[in-house]
Amino acid sequence: MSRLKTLARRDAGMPPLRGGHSLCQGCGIPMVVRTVLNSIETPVVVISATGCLEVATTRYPTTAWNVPWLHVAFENAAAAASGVESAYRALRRRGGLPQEDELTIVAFAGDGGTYDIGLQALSGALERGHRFVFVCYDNQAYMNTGIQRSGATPFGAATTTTPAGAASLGKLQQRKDMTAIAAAHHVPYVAQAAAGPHWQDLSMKAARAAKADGPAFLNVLADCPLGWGHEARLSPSIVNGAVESRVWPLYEVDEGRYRLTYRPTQTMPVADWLRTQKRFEHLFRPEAAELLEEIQHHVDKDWTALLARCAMEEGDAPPAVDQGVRRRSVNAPASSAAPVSASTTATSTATLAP
Amino acid sequence: MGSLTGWRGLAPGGVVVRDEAEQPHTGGWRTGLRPAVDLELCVDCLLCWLYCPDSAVRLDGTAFAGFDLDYCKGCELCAAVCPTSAIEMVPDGD
Amino acid sequence: MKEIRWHARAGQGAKTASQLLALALLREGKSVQAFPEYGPERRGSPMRAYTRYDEAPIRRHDSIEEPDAVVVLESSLAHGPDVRAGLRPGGFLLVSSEQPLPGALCVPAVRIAPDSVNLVMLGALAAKLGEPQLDGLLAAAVELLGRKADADAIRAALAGGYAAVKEERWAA
Amino acid sequence: MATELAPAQLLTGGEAVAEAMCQIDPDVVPIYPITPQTPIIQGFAKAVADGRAHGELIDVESEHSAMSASIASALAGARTMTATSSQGLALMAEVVYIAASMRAPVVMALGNRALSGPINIHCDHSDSMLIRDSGAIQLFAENAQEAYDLTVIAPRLAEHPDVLLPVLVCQDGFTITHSAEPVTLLDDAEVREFVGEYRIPYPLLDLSRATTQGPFAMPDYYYELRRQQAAAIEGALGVFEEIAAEFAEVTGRRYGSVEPYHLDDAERALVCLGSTAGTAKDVVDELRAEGEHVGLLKITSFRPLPAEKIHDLLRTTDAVAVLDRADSPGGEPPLYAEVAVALSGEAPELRTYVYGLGGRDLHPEDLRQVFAGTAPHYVGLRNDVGLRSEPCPA
Repeated sequence: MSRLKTLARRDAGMPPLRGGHSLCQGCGIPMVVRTVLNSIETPVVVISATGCLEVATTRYPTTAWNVPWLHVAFENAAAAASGVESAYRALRRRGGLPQEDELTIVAFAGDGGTYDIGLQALSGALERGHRFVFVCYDNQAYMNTGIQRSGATPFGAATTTTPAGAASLGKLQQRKDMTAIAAAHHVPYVAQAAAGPHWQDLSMKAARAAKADGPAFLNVLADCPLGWGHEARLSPSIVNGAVESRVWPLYEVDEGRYRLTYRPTQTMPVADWLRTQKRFEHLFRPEAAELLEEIQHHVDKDWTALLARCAMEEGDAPPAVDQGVRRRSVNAPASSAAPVSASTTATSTATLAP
Repeated sequence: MGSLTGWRGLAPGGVVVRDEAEQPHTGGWRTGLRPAVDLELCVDCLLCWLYCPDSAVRLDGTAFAGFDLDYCKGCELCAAVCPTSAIEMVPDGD
Repeated sequence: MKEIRWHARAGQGAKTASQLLALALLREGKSVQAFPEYGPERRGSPMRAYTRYDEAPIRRHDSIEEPDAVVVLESSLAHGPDVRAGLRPGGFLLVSSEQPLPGALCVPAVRIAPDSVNLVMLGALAAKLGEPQLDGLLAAAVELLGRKADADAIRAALAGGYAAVKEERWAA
Repeated sequence: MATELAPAQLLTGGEAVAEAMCQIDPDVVPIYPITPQTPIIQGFAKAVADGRAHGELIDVESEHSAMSASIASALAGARTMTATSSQGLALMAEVVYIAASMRAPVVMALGNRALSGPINIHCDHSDSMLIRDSGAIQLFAENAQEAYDLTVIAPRLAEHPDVLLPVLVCQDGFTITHSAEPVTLLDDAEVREFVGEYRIPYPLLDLSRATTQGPFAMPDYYYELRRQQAAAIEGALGVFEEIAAEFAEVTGRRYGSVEPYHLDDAERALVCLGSTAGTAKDVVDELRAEGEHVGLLKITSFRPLPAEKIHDLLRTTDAVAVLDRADSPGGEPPLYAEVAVALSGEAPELRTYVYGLGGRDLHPEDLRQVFAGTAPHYVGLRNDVGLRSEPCPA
């Protein structure tokens, strides 16, 4: 638990994101935001894309942000971060900053502001090499506007623009692999993480991202109880189910080197995860049986491809998590199957809904 | 709208200065249940603090120090993640 | 006010020549304007550039339709009707050509300086106009092109064109 | 304290503005290429490469990002400049509105160019008019000298504590951006001294006072914030005149929100923006030499529009012809509409002319026809016989 105490100490009664906002009861986003920001040792400046996080935390004249925070529009969080980072570098060079502190610039955007409308600005900022951390809180649809399909919406999910009906089984296209797209920019650090029980993995990745000498991208699965259709109190287990079923593998691409950071101990059938959320309920109609198979097939295929990128064989354990210096060596020797003790503890408390 | 500020009194560009901004209470969102803790069972694991979407778990250093009911929306996540079942939801007002 | 129109292929230096003329005249106290005509054309396509100068400050910003002189940097362009379009009565047409062309003053610029036809024709134009002074033109060219070209080569081209006109050594 | 004037240099408007940017030496310059603005960013990039300018040049991936990064940088606490034209401004239009609402004092050079479609690279003012209501200040230059001077003035205006708004210095694409003319420059040190240090009230990077910038406003405050923003640009008129007066002390070159030309006894007057004013001055001189009482009102500050001055300077004329280098299909051309409102209830007969769309030339003869009242509404349009409703013959 020492890592959690560290986060609490950094929080020091002044959480970067405080209460008083109007995000939904049980929203998965604040945990991602606070865990990421508390994992960064330097002061932070936050940029938000338009989205749930932005509208719900800054209703004028109030604010839920204890840290400097900027929002310009929906599609340009990465461009705005580029501007802040350039200003920071220019002012630092000529001694024009109000204070000497080293800063970390962190941008938050939902999957719409990352995968879709924000992709061009993000790609440009990654290519230009600005030193900033871009965090996508990926809840797999446009939740702010009422659960519309996005490029991150998984195959088979019902949204308000891909509703399931007598003639439809929800979204019938695969989601984009945004993490791979970011990695294809050959930036120093890219990682896929999740809210919930794997918070320690997320925290470690956020700390690494902040230390990267260049752009870093974190794609963090954050559930939306309303959009996914489950009780808020089940969030930890449902996000965990995405990880355990291999729908959302946890890995990092550190200086181009892929590394699995968590490996499920047992393979959980994807259907068991889909069953926990209303957005997939139509997939359990008899006529959708083939779709379920197809989804499982895709998950298996993607998992195998990811293992290949990580140069691992099925059955290998992931290398141990290095909490300190960035690792450059090839695979560390296999250790226990569950690398993150705290996450095991948390997982045990959050059993999967039937 | 008498208590609202007129346009001449606003900072340029709608800048909100943290130290001058009010922090609206969201405790009113609760619909009958609030979290209660049995401190005998609490092991200060801080998971409730970690998960709380409303930063409504108070800490004393790194020890659990209670719930801030001005902000708690009653989502029950804290009770769900508590590894020792020290937190349970009880009727509000009790 | 005097107005000059330059015809060339994009890349032959007509824009540079139009600006050098303007710069030399500016240094002699004239008011000047030099501007090329732009389109989607790329290197090799026919293009035009303009120079306008006057004793009084130039304020107008319209294009030049009735030039006092037309300079053509390549003989293959000299046959089109657009080359003579709008040429004022009493104006002249100056063409870089090894062969004489009816109604045109032809300067064998390629023979004089094959790599700097624009400068040869600029020198020739200055001689025909009677302004600017050759020295001023040289100074302007060295100022504008000094880093890119050898001063002696610049001088040879400008002076070669200038002398050809002064001495009426037309293409024959 | 007028200093000895340096000899004029031969520079295009684009080069002159690049030179001004280099002398201002902004902290951050996000850039994206588009004709005919490109010489400006190229010139500035060269200055950075040569070590003459020291700011962070960011080659962003779109104009939308150029303005987004500019807003963020300016609000972070760094002096920020950029440049664009036409479709670039159209793409960034969303964020130009936001720049004004967030009170980001970004200075932007605009090489005015027609909007697609069809795609065209030449001058008209439809790009400026597209963001007319954004809340950004727009100053129009008549020639390269004015483009340079207004660019030096712009940071002072943008960053003035009562203004804090983006300022666009507009120059006609190609006609000014690519036309080499005599330009008298200030010394680098004079420019630096004139523009001074960059100061804004709430720099985002001030960690000692955390701010939330760009919040979400509901109906209870949106209206108030918009009114506050409008008040800032209204006040910018006076601030511009003050700064311009200070500039005149340094350079001897005077600017105002408008430039009246022979209006004192004018019976007929033209109103226009940009380079056309130069051509119009020649025509006014010619007609005056012929004994006609004509004049010109050049609008330098299109936003904020000095409506009161327009009124006072034109109300004693008999006829006013407003030249718009942009059209408003289905409505009145923008400059005409505003001049008409400024003169409502007054005597002058008003006429509206559209000209020069997509780089169509406007010659002195066209302006003579406008003064004579014989020009068609669409000046210079082929086969038009002068009636506004006349369909364009095939």
